[in-house]
Amino acid sequence: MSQRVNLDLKNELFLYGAKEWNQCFQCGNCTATCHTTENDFFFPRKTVRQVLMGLKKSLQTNIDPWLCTYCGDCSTTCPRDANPAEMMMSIRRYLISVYDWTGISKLFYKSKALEIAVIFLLAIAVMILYLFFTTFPSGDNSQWIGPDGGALINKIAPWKRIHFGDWIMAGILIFLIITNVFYMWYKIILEDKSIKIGFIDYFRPVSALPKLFNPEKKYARCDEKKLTVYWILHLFLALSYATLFTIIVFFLEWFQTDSVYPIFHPQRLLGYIATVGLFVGIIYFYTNRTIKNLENSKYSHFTDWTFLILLFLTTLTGILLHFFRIYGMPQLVYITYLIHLMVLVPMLMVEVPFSKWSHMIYRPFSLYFAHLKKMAIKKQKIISDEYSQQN
Amino acid sequence: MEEKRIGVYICWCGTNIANMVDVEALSKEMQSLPNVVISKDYKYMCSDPGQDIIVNDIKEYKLNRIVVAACSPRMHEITFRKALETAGLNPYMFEMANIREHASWVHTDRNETTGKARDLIAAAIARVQWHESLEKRIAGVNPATLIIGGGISGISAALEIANAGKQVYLIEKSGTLGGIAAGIDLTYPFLNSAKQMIDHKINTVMNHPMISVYLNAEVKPEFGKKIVGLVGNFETTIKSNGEETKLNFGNVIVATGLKPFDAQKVINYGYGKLPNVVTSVDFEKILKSGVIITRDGRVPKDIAIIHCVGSRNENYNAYCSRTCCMTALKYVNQIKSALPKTNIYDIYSDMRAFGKGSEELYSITSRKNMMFLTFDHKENLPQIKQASYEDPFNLLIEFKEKFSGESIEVPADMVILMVGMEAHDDAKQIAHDVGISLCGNRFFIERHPKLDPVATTTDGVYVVGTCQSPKDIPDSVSQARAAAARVLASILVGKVEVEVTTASVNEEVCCGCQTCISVCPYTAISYSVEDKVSKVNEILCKGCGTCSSACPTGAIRSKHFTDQQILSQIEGMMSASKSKKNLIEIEET
Amino acid sequence: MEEKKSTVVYFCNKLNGTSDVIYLPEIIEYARNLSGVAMVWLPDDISLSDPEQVAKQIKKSNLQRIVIAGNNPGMYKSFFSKAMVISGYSPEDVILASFTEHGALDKADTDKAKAIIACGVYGVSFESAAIPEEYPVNPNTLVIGGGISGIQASLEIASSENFVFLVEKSGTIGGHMAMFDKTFPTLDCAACILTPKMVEVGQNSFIKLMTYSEVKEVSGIPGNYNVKILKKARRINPAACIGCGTCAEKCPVKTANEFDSDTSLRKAAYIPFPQAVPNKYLIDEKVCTYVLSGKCGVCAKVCPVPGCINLDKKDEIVEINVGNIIVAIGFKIFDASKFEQFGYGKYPNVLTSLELERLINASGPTDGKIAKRVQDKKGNWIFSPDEIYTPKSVAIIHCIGSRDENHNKYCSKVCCMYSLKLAHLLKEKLPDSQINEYYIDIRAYGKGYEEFYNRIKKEGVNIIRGRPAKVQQYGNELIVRCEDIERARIIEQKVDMVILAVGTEPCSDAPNIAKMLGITIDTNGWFNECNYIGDPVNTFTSGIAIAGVCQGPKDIPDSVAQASAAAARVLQSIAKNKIPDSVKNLTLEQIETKAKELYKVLER
Amino acid sequence: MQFQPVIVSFLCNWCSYTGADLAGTSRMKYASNIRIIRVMCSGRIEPTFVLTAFKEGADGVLICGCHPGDCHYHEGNYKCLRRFHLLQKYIQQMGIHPDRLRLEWISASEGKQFVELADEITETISKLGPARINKYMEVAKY
Repeated sequence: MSQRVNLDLKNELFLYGAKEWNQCFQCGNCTATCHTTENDFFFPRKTVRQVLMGLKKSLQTNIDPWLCTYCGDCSTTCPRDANPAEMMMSIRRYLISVYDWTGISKLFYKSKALEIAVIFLLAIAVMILYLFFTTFPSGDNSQWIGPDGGALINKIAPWKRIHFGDWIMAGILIFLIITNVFYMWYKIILEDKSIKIGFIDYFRPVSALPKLFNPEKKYARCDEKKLTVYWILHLFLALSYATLFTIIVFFLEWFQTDSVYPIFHPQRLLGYIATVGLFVGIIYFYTNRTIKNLENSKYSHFTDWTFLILLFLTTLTGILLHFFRIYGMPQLVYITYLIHLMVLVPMLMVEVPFSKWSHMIYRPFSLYFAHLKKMAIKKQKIISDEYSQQN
Repeated sequence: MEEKRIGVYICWCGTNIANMVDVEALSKEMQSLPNVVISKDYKYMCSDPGQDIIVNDIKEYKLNRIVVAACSPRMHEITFRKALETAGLNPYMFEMANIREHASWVHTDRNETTGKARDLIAAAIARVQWHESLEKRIAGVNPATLIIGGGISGISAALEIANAGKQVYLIEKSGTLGGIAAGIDLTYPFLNSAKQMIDHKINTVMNHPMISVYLNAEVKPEFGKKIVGLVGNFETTIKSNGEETKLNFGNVIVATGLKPFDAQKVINYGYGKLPNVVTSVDFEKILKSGVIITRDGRVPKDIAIIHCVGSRNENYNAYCSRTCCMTALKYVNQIKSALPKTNIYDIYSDMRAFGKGSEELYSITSRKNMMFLTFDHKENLPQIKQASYEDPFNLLIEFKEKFSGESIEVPADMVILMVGMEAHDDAKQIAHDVGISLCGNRFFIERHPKLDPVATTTDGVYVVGTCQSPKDIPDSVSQARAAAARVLASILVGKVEVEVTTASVNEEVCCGCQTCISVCPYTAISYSVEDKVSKVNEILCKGCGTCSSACPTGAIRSKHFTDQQILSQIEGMMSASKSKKNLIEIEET
Repeated sequence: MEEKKSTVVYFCNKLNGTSDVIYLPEIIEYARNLSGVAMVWLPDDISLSDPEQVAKQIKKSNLQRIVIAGNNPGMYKSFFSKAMVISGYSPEDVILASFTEHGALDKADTDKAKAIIACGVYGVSFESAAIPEEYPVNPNTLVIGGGISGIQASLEIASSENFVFLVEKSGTIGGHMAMFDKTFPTLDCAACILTPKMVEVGQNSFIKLMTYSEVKEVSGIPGNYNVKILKKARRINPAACIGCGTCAEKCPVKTANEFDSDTSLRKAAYIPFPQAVPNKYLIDEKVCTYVLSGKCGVCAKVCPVPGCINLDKKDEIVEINVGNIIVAIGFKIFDASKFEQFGYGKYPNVLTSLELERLINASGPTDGKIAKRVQDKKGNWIFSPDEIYTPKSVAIIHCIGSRDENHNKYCSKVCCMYSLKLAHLLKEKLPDSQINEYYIDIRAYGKGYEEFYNRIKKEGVNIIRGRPAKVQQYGNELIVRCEDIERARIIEQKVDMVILAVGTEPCSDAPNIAKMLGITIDTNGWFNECNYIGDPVNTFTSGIAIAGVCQGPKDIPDSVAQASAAAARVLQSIAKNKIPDSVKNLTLEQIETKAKELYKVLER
Repeated sequence: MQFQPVIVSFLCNWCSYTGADLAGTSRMKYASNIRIIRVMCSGRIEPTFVLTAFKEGADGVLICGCHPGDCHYHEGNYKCLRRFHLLQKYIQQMGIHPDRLRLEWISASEGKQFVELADEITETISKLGPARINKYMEVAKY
């Protein structure tokens, strides 16, 4: 079935931050430069081509953008300044919006205003709930301060209630993510009629799982000199983020305590390390995006910024909250906690399923799917070879 | 016949020859050969004192033939011929023995080398015996020039010559000057107005005192060949708007131009059946009219451009037409300016943006909101068909896109076919008229594809512009001027020198078998019916001598390379070794 | 018709442009005050999205003619034609006043720009209005550059029995063409077709050949230029030299041989190549021990001709008067080492196309046998005859330094064809090896080129669409990585030799020469021609023509044609002993008045 | 003494003769048995020349022209090629070994090739020994 070409897709992608690349004259330089491209999945040229020709169907079922590590070599050597690398990112954003069945992320990507508005609304909602469920430390300070000098945070904002909120939020998020991943699976695997993947095949790559879930490893193949720092920090950031996320959502009871533990207590240690991870990471990426020294930080979509900023605020308030607690300042604890939540919740609600954050889920899965596809293709090759040998 | 007095001069060339060849011995030995009056050796024959020796000896000993044994004739033959001339001897009474490049420099054994040198000199002496004085033949040149074709090439050539104050006859088949270029709206790559450029030229031509323009003109046949005469003096009769004029001229410039490929030949594209499939020629008209609308008067929402129509494909024309790619890019820009919202699909095979500023135009164009697609210009060409009724567009192009490997369909309200260039149908006739030949693609053949792209094998006839091969305007113009340069040079000199070492027919011996005519590459030999012999046109003859070796009766002799000369050269060459050889024979027996 | 104000001038370029004249407000002012101009539109005044709207404006202020002024007015013509048609006029009344077309390039040409607009407004062509006065012509001509273009131009002029001074920088004429092995598409050897012409130049009594010389200063007016030429000391008297080569034999100094594009060595006393014209030796002052340190002088001792070699000879300045000048200084090849990813200069067997030309040339460093490049004791990379081998596979990479935003944007026009030619020659020499061509677009445009391309394909050269990204060396085999676009796969090809099809670049001294002659160069560094379409050989300075690659990349036939064309212009001026002054010397008033006259004629 | 054949060779002016000159200017060395005669075009060479050469005692004859397609006069070398084939047959009937007559294409840049050719042909002909044809002819005279 022949597809119809369509100029509008390209123009639509401009909203997702694509830059000038219509001038690509298809020399294939980018694909040849690319360190991650392999014979079954070669990009960026082929993907660029799909966009230029407006082959929506092929593009939506295309897995390649997720395999790209944005080392930027293709853009620097491109003879037509078409910077394919940034385009792969734009397509990622596009694909995120494709996988998101609710269609909300599309709206977010297309209008900055809407995204910010939603963030504010959520913040206000959080505030209302907070005021409703917590108690302001009024009156005599001593009753709000514990024996070891720390503010009794659970008296102000009992972890059970926060936790309850967390669970609701986590529930929603996990539901959205899972459904989106399923949709992604549908798009990438099912709609690709060229390959067949049996039920059992899905469990074959288990051996390869650790490899799959450490996507940064692929950076190593890229030009080390300029990117090792980058991908180490990126990994560090991602891990710290994951830790804090899990702790807060699932082990808040253990994390949010009235008694102040000694500095080497795992609770505090873990918290500190993770915080440092986040902080350093954020600062690093922030400066990158401002001074644009690396190819992969030359262009920034506004969603990139919102994510960074929200994350930064969250961390900052988190840190303040911590110190106010251990140095026993209940009122400040109350307020910072409020602000902390007012930033944290929108960030999670907006970014996790609908925006930048979600690549943390999609990328590993895409690698997993790519792995499946590769196996399938290999299998087919073998079969077809046998077939050709037979006759 | 006057007695032959030969002077032999052997050059040392410093040590170059003397090292390997016993020069003194040779010069003594040569003294003994028949007819050798004087034999000398000197350090540098080529140097001025060396030449003086020759000049003086000629005067002193009344020498009438000279042999110099030195370096390659390709280096110094002309030098020594000049020396002979200064001494008042005919330059062709001279022969050179190459004992440097062919002897002293390439051999290691002194005796052998000397022996070889002896043979070569002896050969030269034997040959020079039979040399005869040849006179340079000069033909006057008529300062007028005939230019066939009033396209951009013809006009440029005409202006170039006429501005030098020389008469030009410009004959044009149609009723107006300007040819294809006059039908163009803008020129690539800088999108300048073709009209403003060409109108100025046409006006100048029409009002030029030195140019007489004949419109609706054709050359009238006159005993078979339409343009008779030889380089420097041609004549013909032309018929223009009914009346006949007789013209005399010294040079001919052929600038008959091109004809666009007939797109109907490519069935896939349905040109002629589908109203909204137009050729680039039609589209230029549309552009000039100012409004781009389909045949049914709608503003096209999608326009597709297909390249290489009739070019680069063995079924039509194997060659590339050179201009289509850039013209297409030009169209894209013009359409975008007139209809900013229209979608444009440019379907090409290789984007040939090679001229100055062309690649730049390509990248400017590609920054516009349009789509480049690639197809295979050889097999399974795109298929254009009427779109179904409910479709919002008029035509549908289906083909396999080369870069993505996808089979795709392209919507279009209008399809522009970039038709290639072809030689005119009457190219063969014209070639016959002016006595030049066609190549396989029915374009005119130039004398040398690299070093002489405007001259033809017939002296005084030049081919310029798209009748020689597909070209864009700048290339045509510079070619036209190149031809003008040749013409002007010959006019300025006022005479053309004609090859001296030509062939000539001994009419007593000629049996009229006409073998020579069949082998001559320059149609220089013709058969005269009345005296039943072949006659050589010494102005066309280049003296290759093929005819004389083909002649069964030996009637044709090619001057300065006569059988006698070469045979005696062989004998002379062998004389020495022959005697030596006989000795061996005797020893053996 | 003076009083009827019916013309509008639209300035198509944005006002915040950089170097272009039009952005000077005074020109806009000038246009506004021109008689017949009703109004002036600037880019911001009207939107180019909707012709209807513009048509309304045209009707409203009953305009009848639109003049589009700017650097690329053609880009906007169709839009205004449409507008005119809608408002009921003919598209013919849209007139382009292109500054670039007529050479108003920078602030200096402000008056010219004004004149161009004036001509547009009066509806007369610039050429017909700008008619400068004429000077008598000195029949002698100077040709700068002894490549094929220079040779051709000289011969054309000399054939009319007028004197030509042919000035060549190096020790011999012949230029790049002499270095080539064969020429596409006819595959006849460059030497066979070039050397006869070179000899002709050497022997023609109307050509004064000045090799190893440079033009230093040019002054005067069209038709009578005074030229100072620096004759560098050859240190071997060409009149006396007999070309025996003893000096070279004995000379102790070795240096890279630029004729073999530095892949072999020559002596300090040398002859550029066996068929050089003049076929005389000279001494390379840059390396000669005597010149540098005052010692040695062996050559002078061994020379068989007394007084032939004079190592103390000094450069001299020669002064000549000429009527016309033809510039044919040619090009230099792109420096391939700018591409780190292809490892030129790092890996010995990554060659430029020119080096390969020499390598496979029968008169090259290895007599046409394929050899490895090795490093000699002195550390220069050379092809040594005892390193002969048969590469199993060779890769030829197109578009090195051409069609590349990071290097040269333009297309070098010849690379595709010469790469195909090289592929053929390699196939001839190495029938069993695999030759791969990597290209973006094959540009086989000339007469017989496409046929040649098909022939090469049939010969079994794999021609792959796709631009390789890098060449890496593992052990002694090179690996070329590229995407085969048409077969949709990634290739990592093991090859023994990589050929980089380097593009052409303007000579490094082109700017100086341009300044010296008062001609202009474009953004890429090529010389500007007077009018690319109508007049591709003249420059804006009358009496100075350009020929060959120095005007823009060209193949041999085009260069030859252009050289002859340049000669035509010279002969024309000689023939009538008149040459027009440069247009740029005309004052604005002169052109204006002339334009007005013509305008009146048109009106009647 | 060891037999030294004499080889008369006809070279066309435009390619082969220039090639031979190149061999000289680049100081390549080859056997001294070749005796070169210059003609404008290989198409000029007629059977008589070859036969005379043999008659005069040449042990071999070499004809060189431009490569096919490069002929300065378009097609002279093709004409030469045709004659060559006929001539081959003819000299065999005369009792001359066909290897004694050779036709080769030498371009102006192929000095090296010319040298190799010269050595190679000299060797072959030395192997064949002296051509006695001229003796027989002299006998025939009486």
